[in-house]
Amino acid sequence: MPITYIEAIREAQARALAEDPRVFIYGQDIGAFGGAFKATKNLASDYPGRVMDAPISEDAIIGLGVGAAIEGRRPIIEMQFADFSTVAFNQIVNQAATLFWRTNVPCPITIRLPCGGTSGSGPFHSQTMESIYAHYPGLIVMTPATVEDAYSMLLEAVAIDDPVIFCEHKLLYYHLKADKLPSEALPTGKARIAREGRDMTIVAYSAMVHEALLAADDLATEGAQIEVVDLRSVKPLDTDTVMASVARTGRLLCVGESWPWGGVTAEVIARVASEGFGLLDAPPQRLNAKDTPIPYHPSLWAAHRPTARSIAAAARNVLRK
Amino acid sequence: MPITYIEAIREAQARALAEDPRVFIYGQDIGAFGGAFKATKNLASDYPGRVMDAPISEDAIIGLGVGAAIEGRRPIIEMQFADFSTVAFNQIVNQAATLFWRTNVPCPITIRLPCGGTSGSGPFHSQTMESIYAHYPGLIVMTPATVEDAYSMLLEAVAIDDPVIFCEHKLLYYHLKADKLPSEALPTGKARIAREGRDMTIVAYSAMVHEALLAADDLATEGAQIEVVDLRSVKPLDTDTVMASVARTGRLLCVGESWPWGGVTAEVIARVASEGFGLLDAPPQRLNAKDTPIPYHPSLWAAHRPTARSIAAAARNVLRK
Amino acid sequence: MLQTVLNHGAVGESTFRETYQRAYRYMLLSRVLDDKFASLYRAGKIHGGVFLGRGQEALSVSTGMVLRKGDVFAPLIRDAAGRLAFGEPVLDAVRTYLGSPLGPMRARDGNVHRGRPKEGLLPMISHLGAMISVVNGALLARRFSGDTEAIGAASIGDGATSTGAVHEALNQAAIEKLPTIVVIANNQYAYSTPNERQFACRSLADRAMGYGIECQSIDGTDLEACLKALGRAADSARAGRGPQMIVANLLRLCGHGEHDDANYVLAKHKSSPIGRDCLKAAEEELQCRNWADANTIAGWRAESVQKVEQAVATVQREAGPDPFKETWCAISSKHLSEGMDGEFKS
Amino acid sequence: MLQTVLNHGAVGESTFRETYQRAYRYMLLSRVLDDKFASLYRAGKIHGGVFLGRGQEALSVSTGMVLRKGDVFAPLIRDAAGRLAFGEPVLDAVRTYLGSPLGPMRARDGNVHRGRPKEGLLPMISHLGAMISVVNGALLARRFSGDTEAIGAASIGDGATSTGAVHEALNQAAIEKLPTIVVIANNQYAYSTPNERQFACRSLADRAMGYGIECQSIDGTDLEACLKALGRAADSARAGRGPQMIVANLLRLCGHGEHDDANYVLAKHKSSPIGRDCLKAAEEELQCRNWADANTIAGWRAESVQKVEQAVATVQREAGPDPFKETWCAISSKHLSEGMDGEFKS
Ligand SMILES: Cc1ncc(C[n+]2csc(CCOP(=O)(O)OP(=O)(O)O)c2C)c(N)n1
Ligand SMILES: Cc1ncc(C[n+]2csc(CCOP(=O)(O)OP(=O)(O)O)c2C)c(N)n1
Ligand SMILES: [Mg+2]
Ligand SMILES: [Mg+2]
Repeated sequence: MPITYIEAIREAQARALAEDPRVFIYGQDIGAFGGAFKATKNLASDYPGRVMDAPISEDAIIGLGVGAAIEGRRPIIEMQFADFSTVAFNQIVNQAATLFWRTNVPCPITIRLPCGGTSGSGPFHSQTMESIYAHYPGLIVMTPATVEDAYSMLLEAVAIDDPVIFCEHKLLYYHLKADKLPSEALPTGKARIAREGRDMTIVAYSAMVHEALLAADDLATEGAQIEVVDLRSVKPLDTDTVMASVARTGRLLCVGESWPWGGVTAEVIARVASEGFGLLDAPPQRLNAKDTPIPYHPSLWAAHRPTARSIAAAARNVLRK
Repeated sequence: MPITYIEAIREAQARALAEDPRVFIYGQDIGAFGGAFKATKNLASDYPGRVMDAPISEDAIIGLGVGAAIEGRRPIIEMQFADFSTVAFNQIVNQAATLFWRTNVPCPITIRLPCGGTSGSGPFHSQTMESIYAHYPGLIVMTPATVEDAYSMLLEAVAIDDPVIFCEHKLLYYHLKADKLPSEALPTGKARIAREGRDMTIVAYSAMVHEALLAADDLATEGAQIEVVDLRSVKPLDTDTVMASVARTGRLLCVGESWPWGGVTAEVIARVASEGFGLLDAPPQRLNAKDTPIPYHPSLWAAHRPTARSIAAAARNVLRK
Repeated sequence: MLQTVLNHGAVGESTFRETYQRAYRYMLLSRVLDDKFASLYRAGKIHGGVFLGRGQEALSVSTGMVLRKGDVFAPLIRDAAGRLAFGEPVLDAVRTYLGSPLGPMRARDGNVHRGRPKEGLLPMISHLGAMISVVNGALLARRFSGDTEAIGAASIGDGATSTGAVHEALNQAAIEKLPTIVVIANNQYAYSTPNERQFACRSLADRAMGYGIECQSIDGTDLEACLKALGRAADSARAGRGPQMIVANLLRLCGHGEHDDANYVLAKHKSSPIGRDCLKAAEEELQCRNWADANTIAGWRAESVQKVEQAVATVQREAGPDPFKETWCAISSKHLSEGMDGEFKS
Repeated sequence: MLQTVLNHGAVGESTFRETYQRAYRYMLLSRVLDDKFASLYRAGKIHGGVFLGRGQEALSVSTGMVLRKGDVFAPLIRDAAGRLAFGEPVLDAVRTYLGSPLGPMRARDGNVHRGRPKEGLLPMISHLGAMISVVNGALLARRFSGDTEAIGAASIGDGATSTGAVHEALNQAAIEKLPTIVVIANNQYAYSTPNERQFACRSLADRAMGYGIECQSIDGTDLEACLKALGRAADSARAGRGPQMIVANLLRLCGHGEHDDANYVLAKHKSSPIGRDCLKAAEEELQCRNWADANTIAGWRAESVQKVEQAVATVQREAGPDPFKETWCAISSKHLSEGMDGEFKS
């Protein structure tokens, strides 16, 4: 029977708890309640004492995780929403991210961030923060777009000796399904060709991969073959795969759900422009969310973030040039 | 007699207090003590009750500023170091930055961030954060490079009805001098041609403008005429002036002191690549600090940040292509 | 429009009987309003979550009642009653929940994230604890303007007391001796998390001494106790005695949000005194004091239902927001805005 | 190398006289070390700031003394004495201040930002209050491993108590009943800011009740009082009585840093009992108890001077870091690193 994106995350955590006694999970309402999104359903009873409810103290939640990581534990922290990691910001970027470089002691903490817009969630329950965390040295930032990646990359995250910001997309939680859990996966840091095409490259990640694929279907009916690259992790960012795709297509559109100033799309285009300038037959373009907080009303929300339609429109521009 | 960058900041605050009864200043040790860098020297005695020492509570410091701004005051907040704004992060990006868009009530708060590396300051007293704050909708981010801009832009910041992140560079505080305070200035959002040249454009801001100018002097001895653009503010970012310069020179190097992933240099190059692709005769390049925390030891620190020498080297590469 | 509804005056300005009656009627109106939102939610007519104040109306209304026009109020997610008492129009609530562009948040923000800063009603951001220092700032501004009358109030829950923001703001208010009332509704749970996983002190009231501020502990299901405690707090704040803390014991008689069946709430709480419905209790009180008979109350209820239904009918006729008319500009200084969309056409 | 110096055992394991003597000798050594750093600073031999523990040695050393090998310690900027007592080699301090690549921070971080996480000595980040929850996590990990012996301690100042981080961490420790000691050195000022602008409670000890934890208030200039209070706290923590708070009254007998002349420190403090030099006081105590005479103490001082001078001489012969040998990689998973410099050559 099919498994959803959120179930995959739950299964990955169950497996991590089962296979590695160093793993524990800490976050708000994740114990008996199973978490706001049920990502830890039954884990507290299956692994007594290792799935702990936290107070509403995000700063101390991350601080505790770092202390445990120093001692060799493998904490998985669930932020109830990515948006609330702003009150844990200092512990993430200045404590967890700097520990290894300063002391040579690794900090294997995994911080799960339920990210991204869902209709009606508004300015403070819809944010994606990959563009913020990826700016900081010492962090790895994963942005899985598929059920399979949600599962295998979360297991990878727990295995990695460095702090990992694991950006889960809430819009994919219940709708996105796979037939079964993967037995193998690409290594962290490798992007994936989600769809092959020779006319242009659309680089995307997380939920935007699916919007890009829909746009590609749409454009296919107009005779354009679009290649869609799923970055999978934005730091490290697989420049090679992106460059190789642009080398084939000569055209690039980069799509992200975060805000337009800076961030993933700027980084991708800057890398291609500086390292693959000669590969480009047309100016590389980008599409992001609009430069305002994320609106509450569904019709505003739908216009705020990139969608299959706006991606297709942007892609047509790139193809025309 | 000459006036320094920090004195200009002090004078701008004195003038703001004198001319606008709505202005007050709040921050740690800024009262009788005059601030860690003496940016508020004598202001507490000159303007009794309007220059207030704050507890070590950055979150509440910004929150208080926002509340006062709602009521029509013009708070100037001094963070003791930009690095410590991470514990006020939520109030800055989610409270101050969202207020106008959500409620149509402006939030005229100025947040002064002593930024940037100085030798021996280490990972937590050297950070520049313009690349983080500029990502957020609702904020204006100023990065003055000169004594004149430090003065006039700070007065602008206080006058603007929106939250302004005012990034002062500590390395310029005492060394950078001008003969007198300016009587006029470029409007906010306009970049400045700091040096004219026809062979290539170096875009920089804050302390990096001076490193870029030194590099340009150096390259002039090799016969290359380098144009240096001082962005002055990174949000808004004056794409037009940058584009016009690149139109003249055909070559672009963008230099920033913040970390390499994302940020100002990525944003500038992404804009030029997507909107001014045809203007470029060579791949645009970027130079940032290295992707680690900022080192304590002077010799490591000097190698971590871009300098006149590394900028000149990067520029030679661009010229060769 | 807000003005007309505002300024009910503090306890004592009118007889306590009238105050109690008015308080009850706001509680009733807020309950009816909450029930309406719940049914709209079940009918799939509301985008996102719905958060009710069921069981907390007595405490909430008392906060709203003791505040006057010109005061500052930062309500939280269970404050429909207090908002109404402070003067928030029913239409503001309905328009914000239904995403009408005519509402104070213009469909940009929703449900409980609403307010009118210029009327002293601060719209919460979601991050718990973040509003208390904002109230501090508003009160400091009043002090700068020579306004010695205004006070402020902020609501938080037991869970929010664990945030660093609340600690910093309470300490800040105490240092500046600001006239603010921090009202802690201890409804035993933070979402699903019980007090035992939230703090280890005997009572949250034990925190007040650590800030050097005054505190009262009350039964949050007893309207009279709430009105009197808030009244005392307001008087003390206005008298310049600095920040006031209230810790009210009660129980959330609903899910965290309407999506939550709250099956984690222990029976022992439900059957304990804090488990009683403060609205019913106030109703019984009104009757046995002969301050209102069953008919009067039925009439009040009918009035409330009519008010709410009318507001909902009005808003349901209002057009939704038009994304193409939206300026997509997050700053008021339009000339400094960087273009209208994610592509930065410049 | 750290091991050998570690594990002095808690008060009571040896006679109090020996404990007091040992404590005094660490205080003396730290004072000599601090003085050396101050003179190196004045000579322009140190990059960045220098932060001393002058006047706080009695409290600091007591914290270090009651901790054992296997315990966790997060010292702050005025803890040279406590660090030495806990087992930090003089060389670690000197190498970190002088930026030697052979030091534990390898010239990447400096001055008081030093430690050895794997030895239980946590290197502070500058953000005040941030280390307490890290100690909580380390102790939780010990609990997971079935280690019921280990305790932890974290130092903070009066100013740091205003941070949200401290509140969250104290509350977290109380909820989990972790064996941690939070030692608050109230030296009357945070940089230039006096207590009156930092908090409004009568004593910071009044905060303990709000977390449901035990607390002792002590004279931070009295070595015996400090040793005994910390000893009691350590015993209580080891006995499973949960977090322990200590509030010590004392005065910073130096500037905030060596750049600061501290002219803002009021005479009333300097002339008050808390203004006395705890090192001199302990020295007098030793003599009038006949636990050490002037010669012995002079010998100890000479020994300390020799230790410190030797360490400085050694480190000054060590080569500085080579930026070209630096890998510039902030993560341990080298294969996931994004290239070595700001240009991302890939
Ligand atoms: C800083 C922060 N962390 C987490 C959340 C998610 N959240 C929203 S309400 C809530 C529970 C609040 O409990 P309490 O403060 O007791 O208020 P109640 O809901 O019981 O009225 C949580 C955890 C949040 N809004 N802000
Ligand atoms: C979050 C944060 N804000 C500001 C600072 C800057 N700062 C460093 S030390 C200090 C004063 C600390 O005072 P206190 O806690 O009393 O310790 P003391 O220096 O008196 O020992 C300040 C404000 C900081 N390090 N961290
Ligand atoms: Mg609650
Ligand atoms: Mg102090």
